[in-house]
Amino acid sequence: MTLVPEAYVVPLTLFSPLVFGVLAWLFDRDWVRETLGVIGAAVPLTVLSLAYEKASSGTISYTIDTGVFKLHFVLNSLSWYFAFIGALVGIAMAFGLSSTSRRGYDWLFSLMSFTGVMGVFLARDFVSLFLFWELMTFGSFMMVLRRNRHESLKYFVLSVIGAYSMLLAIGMVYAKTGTLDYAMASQTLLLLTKMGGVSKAYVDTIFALFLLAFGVKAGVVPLHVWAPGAYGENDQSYTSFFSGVLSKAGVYGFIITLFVMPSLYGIYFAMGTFHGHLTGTYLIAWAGAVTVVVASFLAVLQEDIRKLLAYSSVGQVGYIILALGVFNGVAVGGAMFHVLSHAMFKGLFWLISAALILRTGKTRFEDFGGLAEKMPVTFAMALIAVLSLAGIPPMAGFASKWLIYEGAIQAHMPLVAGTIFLGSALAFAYVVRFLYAVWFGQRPSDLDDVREAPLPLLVGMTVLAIPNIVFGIAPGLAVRLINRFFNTNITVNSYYSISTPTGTYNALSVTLVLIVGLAIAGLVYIYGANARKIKVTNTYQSGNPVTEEYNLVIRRNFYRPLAEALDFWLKYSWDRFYERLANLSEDFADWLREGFYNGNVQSYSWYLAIILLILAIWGVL
Amino acid sequence: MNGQYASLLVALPLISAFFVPLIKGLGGRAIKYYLTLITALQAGVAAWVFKTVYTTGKPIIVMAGGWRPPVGIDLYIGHFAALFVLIVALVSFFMAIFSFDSVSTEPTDKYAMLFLLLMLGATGMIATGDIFNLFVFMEITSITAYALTAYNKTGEAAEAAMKYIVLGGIGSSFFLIGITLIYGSTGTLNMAQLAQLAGSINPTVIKVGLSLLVFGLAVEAELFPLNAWAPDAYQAAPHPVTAMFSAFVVKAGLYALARLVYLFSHAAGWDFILKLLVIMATLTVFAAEFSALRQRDVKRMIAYSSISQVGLIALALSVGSQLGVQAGVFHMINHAVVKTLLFLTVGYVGVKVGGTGIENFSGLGRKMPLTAFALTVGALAAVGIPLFNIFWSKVWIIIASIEQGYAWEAGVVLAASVVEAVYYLRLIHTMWFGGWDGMRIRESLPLGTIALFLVLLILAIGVYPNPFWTLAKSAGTDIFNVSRYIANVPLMGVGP
Amino acid sequence: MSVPHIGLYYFGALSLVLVGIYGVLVKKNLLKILISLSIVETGVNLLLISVGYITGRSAPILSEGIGPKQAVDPIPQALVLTAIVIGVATTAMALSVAITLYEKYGTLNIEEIRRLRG
Amino acid sequence: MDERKDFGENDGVIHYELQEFKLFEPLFKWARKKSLWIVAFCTGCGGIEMPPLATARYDFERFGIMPNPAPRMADLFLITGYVTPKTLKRIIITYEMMQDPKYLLAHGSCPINGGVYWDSYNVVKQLDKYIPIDVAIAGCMPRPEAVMDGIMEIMRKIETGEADGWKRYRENYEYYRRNQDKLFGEGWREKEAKRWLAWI
Amino acid sequence: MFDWRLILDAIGILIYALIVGFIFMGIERKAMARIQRRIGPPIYQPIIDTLKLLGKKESVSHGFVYNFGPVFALGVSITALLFIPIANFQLFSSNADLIVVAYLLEVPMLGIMLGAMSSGNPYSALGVQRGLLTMVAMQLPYGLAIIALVQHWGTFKLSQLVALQQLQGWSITVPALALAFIVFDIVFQALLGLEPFDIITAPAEISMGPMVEYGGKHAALLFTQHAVQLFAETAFFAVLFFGGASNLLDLFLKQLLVLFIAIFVASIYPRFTIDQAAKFFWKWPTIIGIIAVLLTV
Repeated sequence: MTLVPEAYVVPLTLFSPLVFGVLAWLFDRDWVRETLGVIGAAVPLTVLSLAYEKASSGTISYTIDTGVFKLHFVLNSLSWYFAFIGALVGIAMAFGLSSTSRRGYDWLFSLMSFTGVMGVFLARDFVSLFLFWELMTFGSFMMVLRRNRHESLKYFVLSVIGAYSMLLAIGMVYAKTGTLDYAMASQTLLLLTKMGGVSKAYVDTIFALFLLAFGVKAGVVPLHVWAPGAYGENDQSYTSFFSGVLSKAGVYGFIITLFVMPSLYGIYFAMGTFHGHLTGTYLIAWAGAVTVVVASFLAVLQEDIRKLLAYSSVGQVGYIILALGVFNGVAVGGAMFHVLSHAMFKGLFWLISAALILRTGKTRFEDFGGLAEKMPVTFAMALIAVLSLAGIPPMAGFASKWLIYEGAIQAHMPLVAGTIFLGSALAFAYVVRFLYAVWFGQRPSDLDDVREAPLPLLVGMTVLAIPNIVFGIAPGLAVRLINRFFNTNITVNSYYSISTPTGTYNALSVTLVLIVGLAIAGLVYIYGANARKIKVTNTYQSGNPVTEEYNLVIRRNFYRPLAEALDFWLKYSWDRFYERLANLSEDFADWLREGFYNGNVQSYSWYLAIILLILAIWGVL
Repeated sequence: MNGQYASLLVALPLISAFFVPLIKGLGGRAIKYYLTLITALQAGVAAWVFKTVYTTGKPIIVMAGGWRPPVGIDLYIGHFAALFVLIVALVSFFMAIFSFDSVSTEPTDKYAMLFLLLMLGATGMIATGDIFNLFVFMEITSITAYALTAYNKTGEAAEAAMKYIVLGGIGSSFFLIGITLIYGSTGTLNMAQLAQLAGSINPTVIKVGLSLLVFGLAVEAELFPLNAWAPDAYQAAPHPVTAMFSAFVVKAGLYALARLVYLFSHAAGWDFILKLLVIMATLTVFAAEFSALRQRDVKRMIAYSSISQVGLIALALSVGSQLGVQAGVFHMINHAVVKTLLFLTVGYVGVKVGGTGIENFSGLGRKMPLTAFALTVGALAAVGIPLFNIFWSKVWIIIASIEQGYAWEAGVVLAASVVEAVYYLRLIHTMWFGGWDGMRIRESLPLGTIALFLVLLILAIGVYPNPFWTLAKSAGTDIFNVSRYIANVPLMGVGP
Repeated sequence: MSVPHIGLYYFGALSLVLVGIYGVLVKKNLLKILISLSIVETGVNLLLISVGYITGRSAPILSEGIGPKQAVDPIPQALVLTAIVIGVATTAMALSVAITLYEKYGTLNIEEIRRLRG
Repeated sequence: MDERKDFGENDGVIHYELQEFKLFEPLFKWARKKSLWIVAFCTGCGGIEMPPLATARYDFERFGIMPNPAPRMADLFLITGYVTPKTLKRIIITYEMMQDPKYLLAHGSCPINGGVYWDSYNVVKQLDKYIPIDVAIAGCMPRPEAVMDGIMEIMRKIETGEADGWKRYRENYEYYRRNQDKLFGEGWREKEAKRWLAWI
Repeated sequence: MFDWRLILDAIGILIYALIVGFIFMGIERKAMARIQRRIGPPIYQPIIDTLKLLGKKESVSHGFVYNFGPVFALGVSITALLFIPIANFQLFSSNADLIVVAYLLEVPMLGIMLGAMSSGNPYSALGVQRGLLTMVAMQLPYGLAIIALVQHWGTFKLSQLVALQQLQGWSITVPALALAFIVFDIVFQALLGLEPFDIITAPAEISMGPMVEYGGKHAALLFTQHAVQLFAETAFFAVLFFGGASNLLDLFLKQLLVLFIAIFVASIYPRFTIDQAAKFFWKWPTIIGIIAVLLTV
């Protein structure tokens, strides 16, 4: 830790992205802006990796006294873990942005949300959490505002409702405990619950408000409405950060309410139990389960690549919430690991979609096709991302999902575990749909001159692809880090093998046997006659001759039968519900204004008379 | 330079107002230069007073005619008064510069006179230590406000002025009834002595008296049912005047309200008054925000937003805890800065593009980039985005109100500020990403510098609020801590 | 201060105020409203004067026969002076606004003067 | 242009070279004999004779024969009945799609010499000019027994190596190609495909 | 470090599984034939078919992924096989557990899908769509059955599962797990792609579904994959519900039992359309699964 003195670790990680973002916005020259932006994203990564051993053993704390509040930040192993994931996806986003967006505006607000997220992870007291939460929301909102006003307003209103419910909860905690720091607030809150100073309803409202606040950002089902719009109508390489890391801020919020405020854990016992599980966490588990199912079903039926990835991201974060709700050691360990793997493969997915949209300019599945030959490297990255998201053994996605399976089934929450099975099958389905529609089959004529993705974007992709494979083959690495801040009873036998009380998974042996199996299959393949390549049109159409004009591919309504099977449920949509609510409130506003300020002096003086009447009555009593 | 020079604060505008007709002969521009000069001088005096009060820590007591307080009328310039008189002076100085090219209707000498009297009225209301003197200064402010609202000589301006007169007239008459009742039972008009005697007055008289006082001031401070005149007055008045209305005229009313309410904290039935004020304040925020939602006229929209922020300040002041009052004062400062910037920029767009309808604002980012940038910063600050100044005060107000048990009211206020975010961000979107008719307008230098100064001030407070927070804290204790107020005023031991 | 029939004056003043308020609330013509406003002001002034009255004492004009002990409490009298001046100023202002209103709207019925609303 | 030209280019020669298995050739020959998969493409009136073969009475599955819809996997191609030019186009395309050791069994007299439709304008009189035939079964729609006998004949020919229709097609592909183009005209595949495009 | 005994075991089991797998496919066709009172092909017919396909003189390909698909499918099937405790050979099952094997048994579907999709044939695209939908439909009951099982025995390790069942009797004997057995058996039908749920390769409708463009050695690869998969799945079924086996013969008999149940069901039922299959899976098997799961919690 010689290179970066300890006192500068936290401020550097916190404020360097914002500072460089402002610089990039000011010096809006072509390559100056990109270098500044990438440096801004690289600084947190380097500083954090240098501060690894100091942060994982002890803690680095840092306070800013702004007079009005004391903002207190601490870098311990938990916040280091989240911050490092954020920084990693951040550097990938920076590389992606340098090729997909040519505007200082994007750099300023993406790096502002980067600072916001870092602040949220490192915050140790409520007000700094709230401040950086608002900053993060504002930054990401401005990125969406430029492209689509309606979606951005929907996103902003929902996140501001979340933020303000958090402020209400903070106010209620402060009212009872008088402090804003996590630890002290939780200690006093615990004492109060013990001595009965705080009613159960009070604790329930605090919990509900926190659940609402963090649920909005994590995209739990009733509150996920903003996700497809906000993730879709955005510069895709920024969305890799937006959906990869900003949703983790919501997850981190859940962790705060569940773990970081230890005594709040005690409070949960005050909230009573529901046949064996804490009601609070049981609610979170079911919220996660519903999110997984609903979001995955919606993802499967989407026609637009951005919408599919957005709903899939909501679904995957639903897994994490579910695992947190299950609340036993293994499941929470699985949740933390899934935070890492989701950030990796979802970030990778969004960068791939950025490359696709950048090169082809199209976003709907029916316009894509046969890009595997034209963009081979991006295709390889897409395969890695697909394998990881679908949870195929050698990839990180599988390891984390495996832990979540184990945890959920062990904790005797059968129906919740059932939803995981359904969710992972749906994930498999929409991922294969993405592969089929974009990469294989007949290539539309206007995509023939598509070139490979630009170099910076490819570098960004590799930055995210490598951890997918590394943590896939060596899950022990990540679990050892997670065990440092949570006592998940997952034992790490070696780098490659992790085992829980009821099962074990040796990633290396699975990979080796897989390679051996592939070798055997390869041998059988080589033995046969060497295959010759034939054109796409030389295909069996019950004997009819086929030319290029024929459409040999099913890219639209790929899962039409599933939509027919589900048409009972698809009638209801949360989106229309919120739209009606918004119009209702705007009409109420119109009615109120027309009614109250109706321009007639007489009615105004009647209002005065009414108030006088009230005062007179009160005065006489 | 002992304390007595502080009386210049009141004397200077008064005398210079009456010199204006003499200068009328030299032509319109000369009057405006004269006006700027006077407001600059006033700002200098206010700054000197501010320095002395904050360095010595003791308030300046100016005794009219050398008589000791209960007999003579005294100006009590404590921490709050010093701070706010400086804000009044500065804002008037900026508006004087702004009125160079925004006020064109011909009797500019009348305009200058009214301008100075308005500033005088507001300064007086803040500085006075005597309730009848407060009534007189309130009347001066109101009458000049009526005149200035009607200044544009259009039908709407006259209509707005008429509404303001009718409602303001009723309000001030009942305020006077309140004063008579208080005077009848205590025999004194001096605030400090009133605070001492507050406990001993018989309950019904003090209840009716205090409620009427509060009613009178509530009309001036635009609380919910009584602020029907405000949006029309703001919209119809000339642009610099609207900025002055929202920056300090309303604040003076609010300060007087808070001062009187906390003076009578020992009186019977006091907490009902506080509860009533809290409810009225919450309703103000709620009604004003929702009415601003689908506004076609940006100036009226910002008027509603100013009314709602004033409601928020009223909530903070009437929460009844020291923290609440301090947060309220801090919000007063922030609100003054932000609203001046907003009305300045909107007014300037109204003058240059002709009309403040929302269609004139589309594509403003490319038409008048500096004004658009200032307006955006002002709007974002008003919404309460972190790194801007209102964020800090809003957080404290919410926490203070929840601490006093008003969680539901805090909830309603937060819901309303979500609505505020919606209409401000719609404005920002139309400005930066709306259609653009191609021609770029040159922006004037002085106003640009004022706007930039205010933007820098907003960002300074937003990034490092410590100095301003300590100012607000001391000003807040000055209002809340009545016993210190009584100790500071040298009372002659006379009276019943 | 507590004078038996003083209640009469208070009652008179308050009734004047109530009459004025009634006028503002009910009448449609703007001038009638302004007149009722000034009625309210006179009512308030009357109340202010009657508060300072002490029975059996003469007006507070210091001459040889009347000293501070024989005179009524002078302060409300002084206050009333300023209050009257303020009343005059407000009414004058209101009337000038009414003139411009009549010019622009062609009517004084406040039902029609409603361009600024919503 | 990828160097290994795609099959069916009209330069008269098939370029790709076949795989010659040395070691396991006898085993593969036996396997080819014992598992013949029939392309599910009943070209003419004899198609109705096919299902009885699969029923309990004749059951050609005993000999490892299985109907298989995809030409890529199939070996045996049954031409069941008269062949019109329209069907012949499909037959040629399916035949070329089948992978190499493939055998052709022509049913009835029509593929041999036009049979009953000897003077019809729309029937291919001699199928042999366009597609090499391994075994032809007589009879105006041979009964299932005759078809079984034909299949036995093909299996015997595979055994002895005589079933070399696919080799003949490769060697003098140019002859077959010329006949086909003479019948249908040059580039008939594109013209045929374009004709149906309007309906798809 | 390599313990040669394990590797020899693995190779032996692999060959054994390949042969027995082909025999199972043969038995399947033979039993279907016998039910239809036909003689049916010899038991080793699939071996002959695979040899013939391998022996094809030419081979056609639509690009790298088209070739990689079947190879990946066979590779993963072999991996899945080697992680199941076959009779007394533990193979690699100490390194993985129930969830890993369950996942590995489903991944070959991705391999076949990869190849089929890149072949650019509409029929194969339809086959892929139906294959995925079947998998999505059957995943919920499949999961519920596994959850019921694990909640009863409390462990995921297959070897431990087998040991427990040796001690306390097979899973079938436990009432709740009998329900799970029924659910798992219905799902097993879809896993194998047999009659009621063989919508994937519906021969009449979409000509062999995904495998339409496969010929020659690719088809041979797919056949071997199907054989290994068949053996692995029946072994997995036996391990879960019939308490594994002490020796190969015992395992073979249990696998036959499972296979015959599947064959009898397959030879009777007509084919479900895909949304009927989805609706069916989400109704009856899921309800039974939920009952089973609630009984064991």
